[in-house]
Amino acid sequence: MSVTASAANTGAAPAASLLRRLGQGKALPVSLVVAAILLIWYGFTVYLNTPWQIGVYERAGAEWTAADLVRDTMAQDRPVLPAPHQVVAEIWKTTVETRPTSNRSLLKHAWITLSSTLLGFAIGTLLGVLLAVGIVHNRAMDRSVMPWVIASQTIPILAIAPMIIVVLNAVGLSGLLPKALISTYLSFFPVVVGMVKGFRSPEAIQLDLMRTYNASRPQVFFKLRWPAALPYLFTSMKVAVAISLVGAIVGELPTGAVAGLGARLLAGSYYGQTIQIWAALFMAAALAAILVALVGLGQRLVTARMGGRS
Amino acid sequence: MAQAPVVEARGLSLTFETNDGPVQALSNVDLTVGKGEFVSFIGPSGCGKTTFLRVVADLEQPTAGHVSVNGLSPEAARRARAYGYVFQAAGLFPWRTIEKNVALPLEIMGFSAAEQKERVARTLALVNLTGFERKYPWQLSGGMQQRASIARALAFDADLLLMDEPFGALDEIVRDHLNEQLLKLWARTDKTICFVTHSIPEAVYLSTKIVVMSPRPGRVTDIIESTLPKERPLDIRETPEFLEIAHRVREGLRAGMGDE
Amino acid sequence: MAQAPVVEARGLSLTFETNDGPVQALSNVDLTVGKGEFVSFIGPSGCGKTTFLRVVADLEQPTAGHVSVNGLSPEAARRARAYGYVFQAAGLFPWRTIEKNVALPLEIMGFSAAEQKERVARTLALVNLTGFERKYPWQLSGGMQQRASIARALAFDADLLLMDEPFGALDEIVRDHLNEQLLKLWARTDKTICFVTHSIPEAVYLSTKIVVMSPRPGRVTDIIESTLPKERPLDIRETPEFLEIAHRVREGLRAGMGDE
Amino acid sequence: MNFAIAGALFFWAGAWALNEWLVRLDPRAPGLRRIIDLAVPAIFGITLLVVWEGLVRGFNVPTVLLPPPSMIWERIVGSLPTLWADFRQTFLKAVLIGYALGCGAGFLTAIAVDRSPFLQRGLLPLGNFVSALPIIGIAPIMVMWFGFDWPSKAAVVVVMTFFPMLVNTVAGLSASSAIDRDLMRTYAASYWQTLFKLRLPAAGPFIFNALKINSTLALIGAIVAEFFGTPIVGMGFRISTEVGRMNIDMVWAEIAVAALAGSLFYGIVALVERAVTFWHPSIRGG
Amino acid sequence: ADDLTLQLKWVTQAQFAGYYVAKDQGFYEEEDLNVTIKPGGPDIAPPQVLAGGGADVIVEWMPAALAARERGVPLVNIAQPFKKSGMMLTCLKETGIEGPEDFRGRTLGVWFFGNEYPFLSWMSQLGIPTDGGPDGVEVLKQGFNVDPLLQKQADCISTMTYNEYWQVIDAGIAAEDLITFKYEDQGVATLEDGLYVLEDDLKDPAFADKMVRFVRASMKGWKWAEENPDEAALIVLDNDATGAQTEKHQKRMMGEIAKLTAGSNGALDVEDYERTVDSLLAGGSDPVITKRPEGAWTHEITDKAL
Ligand SMILES: Nc1ncnc2c1ncn2[C@@H]1O[C@H](COP(=O)(O)OP(=O)(O)OP(=O)(O)O)[C@@H](O)[C@H]1O
Ligand SMILES: Nc1ncnc2c1ncn2[C@@H]1O[C@H](COP(=O)(O)OP(=O)(O)OP(=O)(O)O)[C@@H](O)[C@H]1O
Ligand SMILES: Cc1ncc(C[n+]2csc(CCO)c2C)c(N)n1
Ligand SMILES: [Mg+2]
Ligand SMILES: [Mg+2]
Repeated sequence: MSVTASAANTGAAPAASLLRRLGQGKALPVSLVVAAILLIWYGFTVYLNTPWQIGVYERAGAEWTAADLVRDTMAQDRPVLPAPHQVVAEIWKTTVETRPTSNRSLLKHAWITLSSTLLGFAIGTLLGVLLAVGIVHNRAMDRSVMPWVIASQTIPILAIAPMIIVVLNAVGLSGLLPKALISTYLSFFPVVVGMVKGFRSPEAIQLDLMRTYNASRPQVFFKLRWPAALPYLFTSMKVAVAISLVGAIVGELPTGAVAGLGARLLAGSYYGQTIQIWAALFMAAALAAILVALVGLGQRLVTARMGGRS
Repeated sequence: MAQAPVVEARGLSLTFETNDGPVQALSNVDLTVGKGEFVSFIGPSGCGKTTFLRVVADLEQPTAGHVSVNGLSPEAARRARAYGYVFQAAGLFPWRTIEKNVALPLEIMGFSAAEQKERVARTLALVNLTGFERKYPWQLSGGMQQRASIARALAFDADLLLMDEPFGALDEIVRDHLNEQLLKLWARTDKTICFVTHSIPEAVYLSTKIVVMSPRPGRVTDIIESTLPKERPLDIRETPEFLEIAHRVREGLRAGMGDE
Repeated sequence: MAQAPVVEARGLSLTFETNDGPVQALSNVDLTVGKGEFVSFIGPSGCGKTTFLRVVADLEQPTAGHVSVNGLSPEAARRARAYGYVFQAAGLFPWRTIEKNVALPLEIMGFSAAEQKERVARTLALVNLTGFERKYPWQLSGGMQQRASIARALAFDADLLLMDEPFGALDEIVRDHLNEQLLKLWARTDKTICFVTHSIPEAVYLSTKIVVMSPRPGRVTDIIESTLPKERPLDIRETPEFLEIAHRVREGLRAGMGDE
Repeated sequence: MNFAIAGALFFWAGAWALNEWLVRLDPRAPGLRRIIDLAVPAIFGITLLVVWEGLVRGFNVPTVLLPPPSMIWERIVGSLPTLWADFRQTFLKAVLIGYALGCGAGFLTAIAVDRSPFLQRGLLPLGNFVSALPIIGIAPIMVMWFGFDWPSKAAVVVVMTFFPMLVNTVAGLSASSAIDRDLMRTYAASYWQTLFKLRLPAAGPFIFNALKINSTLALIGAIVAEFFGTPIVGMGFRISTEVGRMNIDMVWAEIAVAALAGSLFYGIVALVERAVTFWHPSIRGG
Repeated sequence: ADDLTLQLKWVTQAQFAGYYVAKDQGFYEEEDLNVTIKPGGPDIAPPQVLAGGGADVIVEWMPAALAARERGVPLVNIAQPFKKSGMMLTCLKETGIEGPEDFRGRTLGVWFFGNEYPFLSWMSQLGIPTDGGPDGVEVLKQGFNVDPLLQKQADCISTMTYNEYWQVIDAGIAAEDLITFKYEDQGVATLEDGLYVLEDDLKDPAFADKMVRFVRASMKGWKWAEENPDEAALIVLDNDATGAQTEKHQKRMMGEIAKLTAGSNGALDVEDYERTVDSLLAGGSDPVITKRPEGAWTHEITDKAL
């Protein structure tokens, strides 16, 4: 905002070049797309909330105009689809206007979810890479483990999550770790799939070269397979971090749904408080976007360090 | 025979299975390369020169026949790091700078950091790439990439060098320079060199023995022992003796092509 | 001047920005290639030959100076599909068979299926690859891959050919054969050809004009017009006239190297 | 009690040794090779089941926590019609349709993002945003929008599968090498020609990664979505209902069906991958 | 103090006020108990948690508890703070439904996860099939909220007198526009929120003693909550870690809950028990339980506690 303001002061030509710079940066495209989405969203808000609103008018026997309708559809307590500004207001209220230590603070819930997401993601990535290493290096593992890793992913996690948590509690694990393990369970898979492919992506000639050096397996791994797999690693990690967040949120349900964005979503949904649901959804999505962007940043840094061209 | 042969092939054959039928790349090849020899392989494109080097390097398994390297199986020789291999394509790792690419085998073989540095500098100088240490492969021209890959193979000083058209993408002057350097290195260190080339003068200038191959299935049609002295100034290439050998090689090639 | 030049470069310079400072690849190059000329570029490895062709092909933007192709900007010429380009590395698509690789430009340019078939067969025959239509690139030897990429560039019959060391990995006999074929094609069709090579005899045998370049920053040090007739049997290479030109080229190269 | 545990562990050790021996055999005959390729995972799986049975029996784990495989098997055999009806509702309708739409949408968005640098900068960050719209948040909303039946589940699957496809396709589209792109430039190939003839084939390995990941994700998504309102049929419905009824054997019967269907689905995608990206070093054999 | 874990059936709300009050007011402490209250949720089956050792005592509905008992989790009712059932079916008047006989051909929202038993036994007593068809009812697995009714995706939905019903009202639908069928009024009420433990645990005298003290303190909590509904609601609110509950809603819920707990001193009324069992057994072809359970309840604890 302040950028545009200062541009206005500095005259037309610099303003034009600034506009061009903005066009090349992310700010302008993102805001335009966001604006487009907001417009569509408001449209749907009116459209989806209208039937209910008309019902209200009818029950009250009130006269109403189109303007009333538009205004009222955007101000319902339990809208089918809340208007963007209602969601923003809710987010503002629960982040800025609420103490972060309060149970009503969205920041607190986001933090709780984030911590198990990160823990689960870290364990999941590590586990995924280790499994991929095993699969690429050991034929027995390739043949026997991979099919079962796949099968494991078809087990609906929500179904066994309570059992996992019960079992983990029984062996004395509680708190962050059980939730994180559900994130792990979901996030290691994209990493395995991506890294198996990545570790196998070096060209035959590159592997031959290492063979002529009689390089040991660890040497082939660290000097060839690992760098060659990095593009796959980052792509997998982007997917994994997003799924981790989903896992952490899902994992909050069977742990008693006491705190975290998942608990928040559930409670909102239980009481039909759509605005609260959407606020939590946005918080979760924003977290995901930030996490994915961070992985992307890591990707750019590493690619730049590795010569920066494919 | 005082000394065991460095490379010995007996009745060597190799057939590739492909989607539309088998391709016989080598057929019944017999060859002996003695210690300290400089053997050039020459033959039409696709006749199996690369395949032969790959079998010696234990990168391809023969379907019939037998090879030994330093009296060992190719695999044992590879494990003993008996040879340095220059591939036909440069095959540099895109994420490593030139100096790091050249240092790769040194890292793997556990040379000290100081030693690595010294050797990288020395071999890069040998192939005229000083000043490009910090560049990435895609920032080099085709010929420079090829030279970097030669430096990489020379860096660790193997006794046997397998070189697959190492100088193909180089201009005459650099090529002459590298030819000289290679000959010097060979004379000084008593290395054994197997060298694939398409240039008849190059083959004659460098070799003690020239192996002429014929295409599909790859067979050895002629083996020409050079009568040139070990000491070879560049202008030896104008001597009648040189031209005579070159002529023989050319004839051998033509004969091989003829019966296709 | 009756005919507009096909390629015209004026004061052309190109500097690459790299992680450790700028690399000047071309410096103030002036050159005119007329219609129907066969121009060879020769010069030490890394002197900017490839870069020059890439600028002409609109794959690289000059940092200074001006190029035109058929009187158009390189971009317009590229869009008009004015040229065929043979890259220094084969660059075949691994998911396509050889015939499909050769057919690629034809598909893109919208040739009919029958026409594609006919052209693929013809150009593959020209480069001696008949019988390998259904193989995948990794099943071919290095020289065969290079020939496939030549076939790909010839298939669509552009008026201007930009060829970057097309025959580098080929044996003398195939090379002679392809040299002859190329000359015939050129004589028959009045194509304009820009040809990078490291072989002085090849350059002299093929060209109407030989551009000698010197290294870093790449400059044109000499332009030698050939006095050889358009009709050139292979044994023209033994004539004194031929040797005289070759000598001039060699001297030009040496001189260029000297002042580095 | 410890007899069961010891037996299971003994069996495990034996099977492990057998597998190690089998993979080392490496026979030349392709027929025998295929048999070994199938036998190894099967032996591994059987071992898992035996160890499971042994541990559950040995430690007297309550069946409401974890029933032994034998009990699950009996339940599967006894409830085939129910399992089939659930499978049809969840897999054949919600999963397959949602998967196709979600992968398709992710793919097309990636192309759009790729086609227009403007969208690349505008839409991609928002794509990341969508990536973690948590399933428990969207599932109730989808029920609200698309009703109780399978369309709302398919919609959840669409949202879940969209992002992996988007990210992988975007990464894959930049996987072609610079020289290959230059080649297409020299042909003045149009954007679409370059896309179809070069960049999509080169992106194949990445795209198939997404298709594989999504094949399991879609199933999880559809099943979990059914926890949030559904007609009284479907794998997710059955699972949550039978957990509440303490029929854990039925839960595992559904899970077994899910695992079987998911593995088959994945296997088919992997087979197609082998056929389509046969040229990639990871499949050509590196 | 003795540690003790209580697993609730649902999220923190006034439905469980007695336990939170007892904890908050120090009633448990007085009995030398250190009680941990674990909230439940849509995905938590308390009997499973109990069987897995995650809790010592659970709050569960009797139909689900008896069904679990048949499936091999030997639950025993040790106390029954809820006398009456709060379940009902709530329909929009505009659908034209006037009595249970009008259900045929309608779409009804039902909670599953073990909460469907009362509904199923009611329908089978009415002789209405629950598998769709023109003659039966179309059953939807209802999600967490009352949306299906508001969105008119269902003609009737399950509600609790203390919770979902008020959400419908809060959503702006007047009570006159609704018609409700309380399970109590239909004579198909089953016992709700009771306290259950594992049969084997009870054999341990130390455990039984712990339970005696727990039930005594909990009932004290319940009575306190009945008498001070507003304060009780605030205590519940303090314990809600999600921060999603509202004061208005919890106060009202507490008021409704008090109506259900009134009339129970904590001891199970055997008549109520028999009625529940009869209702569950009367399920026709697919009864909730197949035989009359034995040893599913005990007065041992309440006798000592009260
Ligand atoms: N991996 C492979 N699969 C199938 N066929 C192959 C394979 N590698 C090589 N061939 C075939 O084997 C024959 C010999 O190939 P090779 O690479 O040894 O030739 P070359 O003599 O090195 O040729 P060039 O001089 O062109 O490099 C060729 O016909 C080639 O098509
Ligand atoms: N993309 C790039 N980035 C940075 N530097 C580059 C790049 N491409 C080429 N160069 C540099 O430009 C110079 C000229 O390269 P060019 O490829 O034109 O050489 P060349 O004459 O074709 O050599 P060769 O005969 O070895 O192929 C070289 O010094 C090279 O390092
Ligand atoms: C999946 C699911 N199952 C059951 C209920 C209903 N429920 C369980 S306990 C209880 C007591 C009152 O709050 C109620 C109503 C639900 N809402 N969602
Ligand atoms: Mg070769
Ligand atoms: Mg070049």
